[in-house]
Amino acid sequence: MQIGRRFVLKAGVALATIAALPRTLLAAAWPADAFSAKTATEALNSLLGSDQTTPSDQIELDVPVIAENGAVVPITISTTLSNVEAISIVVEKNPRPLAAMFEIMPGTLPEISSRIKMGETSDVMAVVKTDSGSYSTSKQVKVTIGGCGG
Amino acid sequence: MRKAAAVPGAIVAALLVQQTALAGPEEDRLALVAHFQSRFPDIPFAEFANGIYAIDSDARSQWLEIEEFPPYEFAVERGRELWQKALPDGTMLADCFAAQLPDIRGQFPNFDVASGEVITLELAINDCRIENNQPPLEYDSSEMIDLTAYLAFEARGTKVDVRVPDDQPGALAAYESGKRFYYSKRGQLNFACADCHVTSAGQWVRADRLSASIGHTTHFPVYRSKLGGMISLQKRFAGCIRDVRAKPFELQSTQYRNLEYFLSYMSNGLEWNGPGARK
Amino acid sequence: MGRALANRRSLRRLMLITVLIALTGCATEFERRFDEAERLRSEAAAAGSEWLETGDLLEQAQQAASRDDLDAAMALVERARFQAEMAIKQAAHEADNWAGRVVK
Amino acid sequence: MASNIKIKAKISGDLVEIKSLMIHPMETGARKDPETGALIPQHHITQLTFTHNDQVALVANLSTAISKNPYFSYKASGAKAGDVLKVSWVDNLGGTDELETVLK
Repeated sequence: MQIGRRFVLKAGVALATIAALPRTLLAAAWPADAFSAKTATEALNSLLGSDQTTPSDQIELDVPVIAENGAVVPITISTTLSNVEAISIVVEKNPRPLAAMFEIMPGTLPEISSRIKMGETSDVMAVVKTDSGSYSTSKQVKVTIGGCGG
Repeated sequence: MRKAAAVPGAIVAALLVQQTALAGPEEDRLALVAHFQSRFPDIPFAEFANGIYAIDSDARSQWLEIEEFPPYEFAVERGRELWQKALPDGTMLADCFAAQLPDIRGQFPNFDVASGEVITLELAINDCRIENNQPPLEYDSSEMIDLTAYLAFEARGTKVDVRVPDDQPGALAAYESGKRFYYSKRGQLNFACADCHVTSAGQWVRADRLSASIGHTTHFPVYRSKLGGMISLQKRFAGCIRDVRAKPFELQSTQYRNLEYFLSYMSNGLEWNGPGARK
Repeated sequence: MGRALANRRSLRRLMLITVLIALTGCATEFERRFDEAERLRSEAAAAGSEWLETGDLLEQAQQAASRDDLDAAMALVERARFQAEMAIKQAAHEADNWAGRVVK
Repeated sequence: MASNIKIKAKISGDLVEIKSLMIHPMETGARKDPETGALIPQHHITQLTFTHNDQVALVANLSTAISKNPYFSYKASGAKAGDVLKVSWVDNLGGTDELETVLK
């Protein structure tokens, strides 16, 4: 990192470009096409080049059976698959199914938690991309319209 | 009670009426605790401070996930900064309170003999500001919520111990007024607070399960996931009253303060565990 | 006391309305009914028993009247009056019955 | 002012568990302002980056389907006290925030 930066400074050109896009040095750009896809198929095609993923029981997807509140649904994904490059969350019935894509760097364990929004009852798919292919598992989460508390 | 069982019905009824009239706050509280313990025999008393999460395990696990890193922590931090900042004349808010930091939350609500009114934590904070020539805070302003969130956090682990002094008829009257409010049906839907949270606690209303009365006041203010923000106890009162399609009262109205007084007394013996996170 | 005062106030309003009728010859039946409903609403409010929508209904009635949609205005006033009456009855009923619900 | 990002890190052995919470509205763009009825523009974090001692550990690419005031947790190996952990994000409107902390 340090050497790279010094090199750029020495080069003295394209400094503005690099400064404006610092994250391109660190990770891939935000995948706008995949995030704007309206179906899970489109999103996966855009993200992985194929909507075909191998179902895997080596992925653990922890989501509630009935969401207390569709605006805050706790989710944890972990996997024993090796050489994981990315973990994605796809909520099939959301207007834009791709919720998040986590790029797992070397040294980071393939185990992430977050809180997501769900518009309605839907399958939630955890997609794990490794150096040998794409794997997935799904669970349904029921989203109900609240009474008084909701 | 057992003796009464042998007595003819009319006399029993008369005795019961008399008992109602005579029952003091502590009798009320013990009866309510007994009611919930017989309804939920597997739930330890202390757990009622967690509301519906004491009753529903699927909801509880989601709540625990939120509690891993609850959004109210930002409110607590802002509240701490506000608390530690002197008012323009140099007064600290702490100077207005007789108790140590962890005990401030638990001093309220109380009955103030001089004014003849129930004083809540929000009122006390504003009284302090007014005494020091500062404008009072709006009751649902973020500053007020943050301050109460901080004091609630500092009070965690102390026990609710609301007093209705025997020698203060005004205190008992305020308590009774809150109790009457709690048990009176209101609104187009004709529900009393107690219809849901005493009689039907644990049952479903559409997609929600109803929580029990005891423990209702221990954890405010709360972060409501639905709102993506914090709300006060009295704002929650207003929400419930709106839900039964009655017109809500003003925050910190006499009605709400008396209700808070009664309902907080019902939580005596439970731990203060605010601020909380709710759906 | 309060009620006597309110009665006197509405009597005065009634006299005013009578004068208005005499002057304009207009239908102020709406105003009379509106005032009656408003009186009942504030009675319910004083009993701590006002329903959620009653005030809104009266406001909507006034708006309808200002658009000269008298049928709609009358219907709205009627709903508000009904709600206010029910709320007053509810408060009276609860005064006698709340204590019976207290857990013993 | 209090920071708008919070981090909690717990080291156990060689592993560190990092939890992070941040204030952000994560507006979907489909929600209406309750008062004006106007659509509230989309406003969400697009990319969130965690680095350990300047090495990128995790990059989260996000949509509006992440809850308001986002929360993330993950685990990493090879961590020790004194390591510098940095969280930073950029959103679709050009907003940014970051927080640096030293593992204890």
